[in-house]
Amino acid sequence: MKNRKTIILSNQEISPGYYRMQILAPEYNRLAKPGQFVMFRVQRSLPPLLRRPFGIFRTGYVEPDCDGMPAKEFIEIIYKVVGTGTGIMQELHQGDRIELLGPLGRGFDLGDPDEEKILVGGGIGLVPLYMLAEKMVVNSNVRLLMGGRTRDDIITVTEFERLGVGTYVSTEDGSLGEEGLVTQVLERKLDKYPKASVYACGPMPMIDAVQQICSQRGTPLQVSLEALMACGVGACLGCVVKGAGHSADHPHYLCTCKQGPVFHAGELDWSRLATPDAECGGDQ
Amino acid sequence: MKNRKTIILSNQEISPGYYRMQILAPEYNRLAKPGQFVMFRVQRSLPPLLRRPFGIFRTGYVEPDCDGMPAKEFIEIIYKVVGTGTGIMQELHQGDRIELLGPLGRGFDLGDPDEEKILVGGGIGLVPLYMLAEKMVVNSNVRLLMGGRTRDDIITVTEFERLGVGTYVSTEDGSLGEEGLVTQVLERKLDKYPKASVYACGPMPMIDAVQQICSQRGTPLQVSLEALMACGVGACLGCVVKGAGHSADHPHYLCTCKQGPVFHAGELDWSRLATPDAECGGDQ
Amino acid sequence: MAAQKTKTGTPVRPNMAVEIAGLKLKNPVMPASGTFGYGEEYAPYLDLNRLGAIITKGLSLQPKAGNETPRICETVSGMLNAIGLQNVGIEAFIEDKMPFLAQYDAPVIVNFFGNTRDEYAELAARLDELPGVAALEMNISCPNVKQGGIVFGTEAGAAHEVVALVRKKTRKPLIVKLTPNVTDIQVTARAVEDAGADAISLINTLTGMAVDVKTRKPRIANTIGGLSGPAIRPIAVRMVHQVVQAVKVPVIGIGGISRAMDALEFLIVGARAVQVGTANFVDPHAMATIIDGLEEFCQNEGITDINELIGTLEV
Amino acid sequence: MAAQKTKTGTPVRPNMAVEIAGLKLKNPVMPASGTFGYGEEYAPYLDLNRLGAIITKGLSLQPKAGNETPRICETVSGMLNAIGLQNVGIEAFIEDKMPFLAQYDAPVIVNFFGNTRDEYAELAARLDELPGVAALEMNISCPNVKQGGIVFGTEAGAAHEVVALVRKKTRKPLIVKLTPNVTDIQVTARAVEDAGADAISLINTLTGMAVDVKTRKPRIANTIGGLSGPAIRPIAVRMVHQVVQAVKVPVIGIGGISRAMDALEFLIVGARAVQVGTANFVDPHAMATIIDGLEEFCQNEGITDINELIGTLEV
Ligand SMILES: Cc1cc2nc3c(=O)[nH]c(=O)nc-3n(C[C@H](O)[C@H](O)[C@H](O)COP(=O)(O)OP(=O)(O)OC[C@H]3O[C@@H](n4cnc5c(N)ncnc54)[C@H](O)[C@@H]3O)c2cc1C
Ligand SMILES: Cc1cc2nc3c(=O)[nH]c(=O)nc-3n(C[C@H](O)[C@H](O)[C@H](O)COP(=O)(O)OP(=O)(O)OC[C@H]3O[C@@H](n4cnc5c(N)ncnc54)[C@H](O)[C@@H]3O)c2cc1C
Ligand SMILES: Cc1cc2nc3c(=O)[nH]c(=O)nc-3n(C[C@H](O)[C@H](O)[C@H](O)COP(=O)(O)O)c2cc1C
Ligand SMILES: Cc1cc2nc3c(=O)[nH]c(=O)nc-3n(C[C@H](O)[C@H](O)[C@H](O)COP(=O)(O)O)c2cc1C
Ligand code: FES
Ligand code: FES
Repeated sequence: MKNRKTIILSNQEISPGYYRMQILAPEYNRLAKPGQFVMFRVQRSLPPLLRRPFGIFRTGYVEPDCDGMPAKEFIEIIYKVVGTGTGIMQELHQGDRIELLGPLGRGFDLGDPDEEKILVGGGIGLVPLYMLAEKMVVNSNVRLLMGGRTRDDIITVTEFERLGVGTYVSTEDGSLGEEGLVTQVLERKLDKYPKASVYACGPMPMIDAVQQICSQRGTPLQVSLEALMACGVGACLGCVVKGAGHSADHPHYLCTCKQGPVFHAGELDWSRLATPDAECGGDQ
Repeated sequence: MKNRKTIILSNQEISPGYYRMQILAPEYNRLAKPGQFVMFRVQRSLPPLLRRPFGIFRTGYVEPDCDGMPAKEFIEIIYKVVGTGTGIMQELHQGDRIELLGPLGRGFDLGDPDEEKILVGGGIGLVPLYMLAEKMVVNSNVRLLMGGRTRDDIITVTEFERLGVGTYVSTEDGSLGEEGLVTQVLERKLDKYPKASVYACGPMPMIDAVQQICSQRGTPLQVSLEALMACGVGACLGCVVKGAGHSADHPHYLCTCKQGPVFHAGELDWSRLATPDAECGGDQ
Repeated sequence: MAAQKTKTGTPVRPNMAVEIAGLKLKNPVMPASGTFGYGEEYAPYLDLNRLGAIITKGLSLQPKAGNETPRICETVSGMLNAIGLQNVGIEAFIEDKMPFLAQYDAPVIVNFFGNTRDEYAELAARLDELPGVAALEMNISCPNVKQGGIVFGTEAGAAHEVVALVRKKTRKPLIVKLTPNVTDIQVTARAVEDAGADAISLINTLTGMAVDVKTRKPRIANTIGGLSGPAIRPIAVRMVHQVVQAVKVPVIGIGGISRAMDALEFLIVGARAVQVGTANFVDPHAMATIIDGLEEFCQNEGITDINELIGTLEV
Repeated sequence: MAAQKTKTGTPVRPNMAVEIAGLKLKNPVMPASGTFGYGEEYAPYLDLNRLGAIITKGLSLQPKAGNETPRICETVSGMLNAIGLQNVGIEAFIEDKMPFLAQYDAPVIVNFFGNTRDEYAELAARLDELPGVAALEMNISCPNVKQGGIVFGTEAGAAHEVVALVRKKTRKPLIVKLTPNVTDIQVTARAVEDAGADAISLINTLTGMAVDVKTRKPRIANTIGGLSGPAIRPIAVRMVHQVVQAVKVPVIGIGGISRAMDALEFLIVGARAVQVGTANFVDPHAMATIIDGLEEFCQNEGITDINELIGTLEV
């Protein structure tokens, strides 16, 4: 966990609106665990003020510039352009200076070896699953169910295949793979592999649906959540989710940045009941 | 007078801390008068919020990209890196999109042909004198007295020479030309050419000293002033200077952006008396 | 929601006209006083006929010299100004500025102020007579020189009194412009409504200050200035939201509007129209772009009348 | 001015220590409450011993759940937050957070609040007993639930009363933190000084709001939130300037400080120390960089003691 001033090694559009950025990041090969993230800061220009969180897609090495020099460690992030920050990121080039805080948060629990593993990724939610798959394929059967709105939202699937992961693509408009929602595929797979564990990341409605499926079947589930974040380190309390057993009298909040972003489904309050609270100044 | 979205053709450091930028600017050859300026907007990034004013150094044409296409008109500005805005400007590249409002303000009065002309430029204050010299050399003797702190502050002198302007360089540290202030040189030249008119642009203390010299001798003087500007078009009243005859009871303010930036010395209140006024809200 | 289409498939142009205190505006966008001069300064860059209204620089009975320089400085995403309400005074306004403005069909709203109640009243009476003036916007962010310099608009009682007095002097639509430098904006809003304001506009600038750390001097001669620009928008949106809930008269939202998106925030919380200030300096074409953007937004969202959008905040 | 040199030519390191109400700080830089957790969150990134003091997240008697999400959103050069003062409560604070903080030699200042006068008083009495607590910072930007929810700090009488009550419960240095959402900050500053505050810190956040124009919902669940960050700095500098002139007790400046230059503005207008808030999120190392920058500035300007700089504004 460090804040590093570093540079961009490459930044390329890999599908309409999706970019893959390679960033020089010493020590990340040793430190980064599947499911962890970084807080990314575009230097110099003020907007955005706050850093933006991105999952670590993978870590790796590039050839040293000269024989005898150590190889350079990097991380890759994959991001979708959705607003101010990502809008500026897409215009960054090789050599541009940025800052990286991380690796942050609690990653995935790898689960028992030899167990069947089903990863469910929705769109950009696929990002944190790659390092997870990398670790898991060593001793488990891993299947990736990958969903998106259209074919443009299906990214890096061949890279998962190269790891030896079985991949199953579905799109809402049928433009790639099966037509429909990824949760349909999940149900079929769970019928076939009832003892599998599930690891999911994607938009909230997808996560919700996956949780319902798994809780009905008693399938172990880990989810990686998103939240608006200011600090990324547990200090601002901006990114909380309600933990299991939360009530207004016995509040139980978990920071997505610190106790997450990966949670065992059982740790969370899936009912997401509202607990309005008296406003108070200072933090307001 | 238009606001144009345009692009940068080149942006190069010409002396430590001084940059020369060429900007695509249709119609400026016809419109721009010596002494006028543009309000420059760095697009996309918010700081700076406001545009920054820069004198027009010169206008010109570049070869068309392809035979049969019209030649491209450009303007050149020369700027010194002093803060936020110019700090960002120095990192701009060919092809970067910017916005240009102009040409703005009242330029120099060319004076009578055949008269001796002495231009006095201090540091970056030399910028608006180039187009002036270009026009004047056609029918007058033009001398440029160019002052700066060190040799690094003496820019584009050879270009003036190429126009046929006699140039006289002085630096405070003697690192180039004569050691001392440009005003010493001015006094000598006025001794020699007592009927000359003077045109000055530079830091305020220099302008002040030049004004004193000229008013003692009854030498006609035009000065180009700087001021903090928000709008550049006479709307905000942020850039005012006191006109001759100004008093608290009979306020006479002139907008540097609209009635200037070039003034005949006689139009201004050189005593710069303070006229404190009750604060009032709204504009505060 | 899909945009409404005519039979031929081209989207219907939404109605953009709004009404404020009987004043019909062809769209809800107008300049904020003091950022648009007397209109003529921006005429080369913008077709003034496109504007919902034209609001002029704050006017006083006598010409006003304004403050020492420097009068402006840039701050993070904003600017401070202390122009000191320099203006030509009513006589020169009538003679030199009105004829130019009369060429346009956008209604002319004159922003005015005084340093005593009587000055406000006298000026309002003068403006009431002028046929070229469609409405008055009363700036109450001025110190009352007869009451120890306390700003009229920061004290509900003083605000009520001066507005009530002005109300008696004019039958033209009277917009009162509030200062945000108060504890409870709803209190001043109710006071001026009660005193007869036909509409309320807000916010004026927030008082602020910046220091040059090298010279250790304030960055503007007046020490304290008014903060405007994108930086203040969240404060402005909050105050407009609160005022809309406190009064029945229409509200005009002002503060940090640079884009259609920004204007929409104000309309959604309930402003009937908006004023654009500092953004004019940044982009003289800003208001035209905002008008186009609002229209486009309505079309994309299937809104046929911009009035349908006003006050649709879901809390 | 040239930097002071020792005989060997190396510049003398300036004295950076300041004193606030008997509390010795090794430098004038500390975190703003609620932006630095309980210190431990930032310990991996910053040597806490470098700080002038450590200020903790607002504390209440009972644990507090805080508000619904979303609780934060970014605005132009700032952010809105409505965390709702979520905190672990005094008991868990003593048990879980104090031992960690005890490892550092930077004095620990506990920020606290209540929703009634009695809650404030009871909590102050508890904190007074704790040897690990060097001073108290009292957040009076809270609604008084017994008085129709009016914020203590917006009403001089209420502010005076609650501070006077707390004053009786503690002999530790008592810093009172003011809300900027008032008409005249000098009035509240004098009221809390009069009630026995040893020092005054300001500003807390300005209330603001932002709207998602697509969903037409406020961008934070609480509708209204507190605006912080660089955008508010000019307002903060102005208020600190005004308070310094109104009171004799030392003042701590807060609001939009991200760089040494920003901190200097506050020191020059007369703040004895500064707090850094939102900037910690942007750069966890920000305070260390600011401390270094202040020292460098003093050296470059030939200032041997940072106290010489305080209050040197030239107007
Ligand atoms: C732990 C974590 C890991 C993430 N990993 C990735 C990733 O690998 N790739 C990727 O493309 N995105 C990822 N995100 C989401 C990413 O952080 C946001 O898309 C990004 O911050 C948007 O910034 P912006 O300035 O472009 O958008 P803004 O202009 O700030 O907002 C545009 C939209 O994005 C939403 N948004 C803004 N910030 C966040 C946020 N922190 N989390 C979720 N939504 C947000 C806003 O609500 C708004 O609807 C992750 C988020 C979290 C919390
Ligand atoms: C009519 C006119 C013509 C000009 N022509 C040139 C030119 O040809 N080349 C050139 O390098 N500069 C020129 N200037 C000055 C130039 O506008 C400023 O240097 C520039 O705006 C500084 O911007 P910044 O963001 O880098 O500095 P900031 O960060 O805003 O400030 C840094 C310093 O520059 C000063 N400054 C800021 N804005 C202005 C301004 N508008 N005028 C004067 N000083 C300012 C500030 O007071 C401060 O001391 C001209 C100014 C005017 C009014
Ligand atoms: C340079 C300047 C001059 C202003 N002059 C006046 C004025 O004369 N009368 C007035 O009521 N408001 C005046 N204002 C305030 C604006 O009308 C507006 O309320 C404020 O700037 C906030 O809007 P903005 O953020 O869009 O600029 C002035 C603002 C600026 C920046
Ligand atoms: C996320 C967040 C939480 C805050 N929590 C508190 C708090 O608990 N108590 C308090 O007195 N101020 C709180 N504040 C206000 C800050 O301490 C500070 O006064 C304000 O943010 C302005 O400083 P800045 O612009 O440097 O952030 C909080 C601010 C933020 C952004
Ligand atoms: S982002 Fe600040 S606590 Fe999680
Ligand atoms: S810069 Fe606005 S009036 Fe001159």
